[in-house]
Amino acid sequence: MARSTSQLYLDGVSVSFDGFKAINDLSLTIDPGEMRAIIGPNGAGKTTMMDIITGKTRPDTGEVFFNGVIDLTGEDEASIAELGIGRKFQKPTVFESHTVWDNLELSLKAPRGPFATLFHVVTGAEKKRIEELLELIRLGEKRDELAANLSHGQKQWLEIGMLLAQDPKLLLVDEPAAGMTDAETAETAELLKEIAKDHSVVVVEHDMDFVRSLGVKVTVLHEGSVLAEGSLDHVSADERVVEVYLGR
Amino acid sequence: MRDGQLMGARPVFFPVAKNRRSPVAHLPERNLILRDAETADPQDDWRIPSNRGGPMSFLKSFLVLLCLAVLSIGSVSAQDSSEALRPLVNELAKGKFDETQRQVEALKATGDPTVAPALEALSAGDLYFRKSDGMVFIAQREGKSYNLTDPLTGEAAGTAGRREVKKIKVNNRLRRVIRAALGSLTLQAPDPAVRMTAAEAIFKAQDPEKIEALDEALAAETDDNVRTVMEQARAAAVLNSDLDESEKLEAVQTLSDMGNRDALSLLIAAQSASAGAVQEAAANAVAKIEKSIATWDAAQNIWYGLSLGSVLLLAAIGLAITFGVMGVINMAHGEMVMIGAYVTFVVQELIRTSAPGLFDYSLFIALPLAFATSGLIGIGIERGVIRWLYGRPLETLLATWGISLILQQAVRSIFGPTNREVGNPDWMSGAFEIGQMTVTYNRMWIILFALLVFAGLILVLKKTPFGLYTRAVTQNRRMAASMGIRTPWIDALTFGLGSGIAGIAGVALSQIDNVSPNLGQGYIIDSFMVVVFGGVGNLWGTLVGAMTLGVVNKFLEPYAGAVLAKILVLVFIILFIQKRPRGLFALKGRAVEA
Amino acid sequence: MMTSFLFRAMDARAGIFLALLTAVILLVPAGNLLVPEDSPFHVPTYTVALMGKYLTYALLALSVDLVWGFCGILSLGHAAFFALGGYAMGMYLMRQIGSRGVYGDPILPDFMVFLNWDALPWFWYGFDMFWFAALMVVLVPGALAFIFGWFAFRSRVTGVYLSIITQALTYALLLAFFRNDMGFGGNNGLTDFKDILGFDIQANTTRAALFAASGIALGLCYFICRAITRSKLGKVLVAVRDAESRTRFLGYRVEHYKLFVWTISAMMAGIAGALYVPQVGIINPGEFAPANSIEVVIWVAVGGRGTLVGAVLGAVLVNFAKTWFTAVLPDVWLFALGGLFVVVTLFLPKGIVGTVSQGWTALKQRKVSASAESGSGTPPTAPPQSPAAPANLAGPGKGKPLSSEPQPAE
Amino acid sequence: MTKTFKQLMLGGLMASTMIGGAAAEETIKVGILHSLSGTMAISETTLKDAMLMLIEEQNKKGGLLGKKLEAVVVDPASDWPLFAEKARELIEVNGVDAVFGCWTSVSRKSVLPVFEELNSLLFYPVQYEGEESQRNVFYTGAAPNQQAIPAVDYLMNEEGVERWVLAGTDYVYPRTTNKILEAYLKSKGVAEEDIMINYTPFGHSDWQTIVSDIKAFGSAGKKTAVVSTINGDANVPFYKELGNAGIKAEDIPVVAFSVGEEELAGLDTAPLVGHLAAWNYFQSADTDANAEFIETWQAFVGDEERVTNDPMEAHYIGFNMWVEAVNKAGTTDPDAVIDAIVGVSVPNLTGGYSAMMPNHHITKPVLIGEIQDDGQFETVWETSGLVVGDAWSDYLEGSKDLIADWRAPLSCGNFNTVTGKCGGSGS
Repeated sequence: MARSTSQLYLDGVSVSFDGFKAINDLSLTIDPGEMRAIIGPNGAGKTTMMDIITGKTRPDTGEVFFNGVIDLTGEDEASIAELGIGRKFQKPTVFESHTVWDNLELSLKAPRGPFATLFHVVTGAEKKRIEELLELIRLGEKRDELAANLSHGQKQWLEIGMLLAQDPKLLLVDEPAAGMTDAETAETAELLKEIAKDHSVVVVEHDMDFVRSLGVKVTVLHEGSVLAEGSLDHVSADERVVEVYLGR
Repeated sequence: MRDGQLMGARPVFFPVAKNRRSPVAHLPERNLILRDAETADPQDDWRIPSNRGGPMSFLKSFLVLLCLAVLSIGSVSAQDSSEALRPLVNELAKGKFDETQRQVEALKATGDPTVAPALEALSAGDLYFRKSDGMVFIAQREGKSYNLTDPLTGEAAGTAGRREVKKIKVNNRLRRVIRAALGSLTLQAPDPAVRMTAAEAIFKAQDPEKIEALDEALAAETDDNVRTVMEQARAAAVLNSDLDESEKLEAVQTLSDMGNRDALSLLIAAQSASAGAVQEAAANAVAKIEKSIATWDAAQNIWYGLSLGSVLLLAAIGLAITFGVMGVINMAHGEMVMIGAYVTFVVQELIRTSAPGLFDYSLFIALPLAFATSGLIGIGIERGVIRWLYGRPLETLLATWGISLILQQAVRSIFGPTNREVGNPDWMSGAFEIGQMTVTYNRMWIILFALLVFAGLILVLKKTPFGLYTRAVTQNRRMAASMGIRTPWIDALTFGLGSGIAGIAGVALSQIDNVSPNLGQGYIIDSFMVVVFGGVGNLWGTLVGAMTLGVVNKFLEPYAGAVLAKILVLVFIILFIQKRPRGLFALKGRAVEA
Repeated sequence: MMTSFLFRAMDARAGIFLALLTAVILLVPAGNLLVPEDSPFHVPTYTVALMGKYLTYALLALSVDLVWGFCGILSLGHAAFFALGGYAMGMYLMRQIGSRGVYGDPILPDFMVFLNWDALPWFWYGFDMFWFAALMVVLVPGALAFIFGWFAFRSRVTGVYLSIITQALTYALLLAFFRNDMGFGGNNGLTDFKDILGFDIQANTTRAALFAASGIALGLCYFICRAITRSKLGKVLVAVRDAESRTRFLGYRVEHYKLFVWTISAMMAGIAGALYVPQVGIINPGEFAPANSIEVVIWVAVGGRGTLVGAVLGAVLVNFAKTWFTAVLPDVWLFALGGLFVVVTLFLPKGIVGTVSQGWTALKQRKVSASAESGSGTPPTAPPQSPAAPANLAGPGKGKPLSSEPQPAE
Repeated sequence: MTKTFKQLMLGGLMASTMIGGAAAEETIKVGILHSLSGTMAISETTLKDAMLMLIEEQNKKGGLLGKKLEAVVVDPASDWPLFAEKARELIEVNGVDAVFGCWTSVSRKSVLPVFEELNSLLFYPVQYEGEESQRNVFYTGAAPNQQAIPAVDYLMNEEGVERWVLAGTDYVYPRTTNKILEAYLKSKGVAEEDIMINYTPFGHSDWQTIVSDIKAFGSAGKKTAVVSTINGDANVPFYKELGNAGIKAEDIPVVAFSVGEEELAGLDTAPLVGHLAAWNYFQSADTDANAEFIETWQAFVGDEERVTNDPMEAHYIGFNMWVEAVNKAGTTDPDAVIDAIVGVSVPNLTGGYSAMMPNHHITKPVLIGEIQDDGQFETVWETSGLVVGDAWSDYLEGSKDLIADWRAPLSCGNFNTVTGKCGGSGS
């Protein structure tokens, strides 16, 4: 696996909190344009892995590269986001006292400095882009609602919309289907597949049906390192994976 | 005042005793008066040989008296003695301090311990003279009048109205003279404690004329401790005398061995007043003592720091619950402390009026009451106001600020705006020394008490079902509720617990600080600093935080002064929080994000 | 760019507020100076001084609201910036006394003569010039806020931790200024002012002018705050307040935003302090007292956090209540004031303005939703409101998790 | 400036007489400006009650100029700018003819310009640092020469003190007093190293370090004393620490200028017997006037245990002086009263008469008292005559040439006797 051609490259990453090894010698490569599903039991280190990629947590050892050349371990959240890595949280996190429209406007790719935003005027192009996104995430009618008043599923979508508004190269999506109805789950899967056409995507999910419906390569994490990798059928045939999931 | 006079005057003592048939015979009556007069001073008993020490001590005192009688030259009848002394005692009432001082000296010169009670009373401000006939009495106020006691015979002498008697004034200089006089009069008293006091008095007086008396007393002394003090007193006197060098060198050595500040003070004086070998020896001794004091100073500073830390801990520990655990920005916390202090005041006031004997237990009585009062008020506040504000901690700031204003004003309206007196029980007063370090009892008890409260709280939170529920509710309210915990009650009780602990902190703080409506305001900021510095939600953090801040403050104080030390501590907190944005002991995991 | 920035600040609400403020600025001095004293419309000097003080308090409240209401930084130390601005102005006024002090020393203020200082300390240089003092009024609080904020925000000190260290800051300054060795007059502070810009500070015309200046400063700062909060930057601030991590992961450098608004706010507080001092005639370390900072927060909460008008209204109302209570119920006024705070918290959780505008929009909402009933199936639990009003205040208090600011549980 | 100033005074005068005139149809109003809440309430509330009592008593005697007196009470809440605001309210809105109030120096400084501007009268009842004399203010408390210097003299002569600790709260009164004392002690031949000066913040409550410093300083072989200008609230913990550390008055006496009966009421004084205070009045003063005053006071507040103190006596004197002066002038007009009051002499509570001097300070006896175990002081020394309050200290560089005399033609609070000019030492 060549670092130079990868979208995201993790090698030998370890991090521990107070002696507890949350991530243990983790290596992972995502190619440009790839969609990858990551599964694993609770405490396998999925969220911590995302924290490392997005700059929230610094790894103790190991390398994290973006686009093959950019060392992410030296950057903070804001600059990693500006490099083109978007992240959706496990629990939907939107700006509740802003309207749907404002949520998207804040996420749009634009200069991020205080003075730039102070004198910012919304352009026609930006408006058009927001309209497009509203269409995509099916919230056109709710554009003037406060985000606080959206349903759970709608908030998930809004957050995905905000991710897209950033125009990232890589999306990290943490449990997008949690708390959704079956119909919503299916729709979300469609939405992700749509997105994956021109972005790299990493999806962390518990719901096996959902992962199956994505139909992509799967990585199984366990105790902070990769346990198995391959198609869903391949990994679910792996005895160790079964053991981890069913317990010893 | 020469020794001869002393000896010559002694014989009068025996007849007095004889007249009373036995020294013990009139004990009850006299003792009664003494009890009334000076409940606080257990050392008064010397005046009459106490039979509390059992037959042996009685025998001993009797023998002493007998010896004195044998030594007597002349024989004077009891009436004569009283009559002879009475005019002298009455003279005390005449003139200004200088005059009184001369009279005290004259009384001392009689060498007759019978006058000691009169001198003691004079020193304590209990000696009065009757305006009508100029007779001097020991007077105890009772209501609007005074009970009079004859200072020589100890017999009750009727009562007098407020305007009929006048107090004989006494000032510090006079008190020092009396102390010295009593010292020489009582150097051979039967009670070792009295002899000890006498020796200490002579030590302070540094009177070279006492050297012979001391030698005599030393020869007869059986108690080692008293002997040591007498030797020190003798050394002090020798340094102040014109005795020869060898005596002085020996004295310097004695004081050097004594090694404390009192000795240092004398040695410094001796150093500048003498020359040659004595000066050199004194200089060496001074250097030695100063070095040892400097070492002890570090220990002393740590002690001060711990003591300040324990005060901070006490003040903050209740807040560590209401703010730290429950997340209520409890601005009324200081007022809970204040209420605890006022409960102590009320308890002591009741005890004073109805059961003075219980005074030493007043704090123990106050503790549960303060806990209950503050706790109930806390529960009231929680039920009435705070429970509507969960999830809006910043608004609890607003509401509890309002409550704190109301409570302050309420206390001001009920108890008045001025300081109220909360006394220290005997076991909280005074100090003892460890090496060169002075440890005051109240500070020591407060440190222990703070640690005890802390340990108790930890136990409650970790080992009881209530503690379990509390932790459950604060960690995950919904889950706790669904498991059948009645969260509203747990909230109320937890807040009550925090407030109650603040209340018992108030009991302790009443011992060292003002009891006024402003009491709480003085502690609230420091309390928040401690809790935040230690890490919100972590009781151990509060403990370590309080102690750290206390010790840091006390180490800075000697160099920077009290004001700058405090400023530096605040700056230290600000910088520390930059390094650890969640305090000393940050809560781990995803749970806390306030 | 600039025009749109300014234009954005103006809307109906701002218009009404500024019109009212203008009326006050014009009418009160006119009522004092032009209307004869026996007329019922005469405004006594006492009232002018009092209202002038209220206006400076309102400006202070505005500055607190900007950081707390819009960016979620609860400052318990804003009085420090207020007092520093006040001291800068006070130092100018002291230098203006010149040889009219009791000792008649042309250079040294009285307290220095008194404590045997033989020369002016270096930090007093320049304060004899108004422009320099005016600059310091803004720069000193601004610089302190910048340095403090630079460290605190970079270290990501948030929530109560930040609040408490702001309190530590003001407390430390309180103690420092109490020290006579500092050269700021110790506990007595700076007082006995004579002139400002050559005008007698006690003259009614000067008072009226100071009153008007306070009003204008308040209006201008309101306008600036309004422009800031309605810009995209304002939206980012609210975003930071509601979900700081989210904002970070969107690529915003949260600390820069906080630092920006924190510094601006401190400068405004400094201006408020500078206008306050000549009107009350004294500045002393008591102004640094942590309790003062807490009070400011309370004004804002009473008026309505996150609404600029609310901050102004809260400051004026609470202080009016205080003035009134201390005169009418001198012995028990704390009951009334304390009770007011409790009642407001319990029954007007969003403050006066917040509650009123909530009622207003709820009314509008009902009309709207009556026509468009259907769709989402999730009827709004809380009516939409000014984007600034914190949403977390909307829900019912009970049963919610303890964490107040909805923070993401990453 | 002087022209506008005069106009201003005139305007203020007109306003006050007009409002005053309207109100005076029934009563003469007296303002009481003492903090009833906040940190100073602890001391000042008593003075408010004392004033109410004095006014009530005066009304029982038939009031003043045939009218009843009416007290107007406000609460400046220990907030210094608020003092100025409330003073203005009293004078301008309520139309009071005289104000009795303030405790701290800073509160007095804060209201000074208001009284000057509106030309009203302030009676200030607390001992203070001096260095001030204002036309509209009457200082009925002690100036430093009426308290500090006699106390030091006493310790030197009676107790033979050679080594001095000057401990105070860090504000202007202790700073000035200590400055004066330092100069005075040095003039008496006390060496630099025998003086230790220590300042603590307001409300300081942890005295362990300082008390042990005092102890150490006191063990240098010379008789040592502490001169304490520690402010009210901090005294209780200070004395508690002293008592516990076993520092006895016979060994290291402490003489305090801010500790009165009221402060001692919050303390168990048994361990403190013999420590000293210097005042111009003690509750224990054995005179009929004082006995009557105490009785009236205790009846007024309904508390047999309630103590009296020096600032209360100052108000008693100040109030009676004002009454006398108003009677003499036949009007409450401030200018007339200011002219009439100089030279007015009224009985004080310690058996003599106090007179208002031209510098607006009064004459007082100086008493040194020792703390007794019942919380009272016993006078152990007093000046043989009355001491005239000195507005400007002779021991301070900037002020030794200044005098104050508010009588015509001088009418100046800071007249420089060297330059012969009014207006301080400058040119």
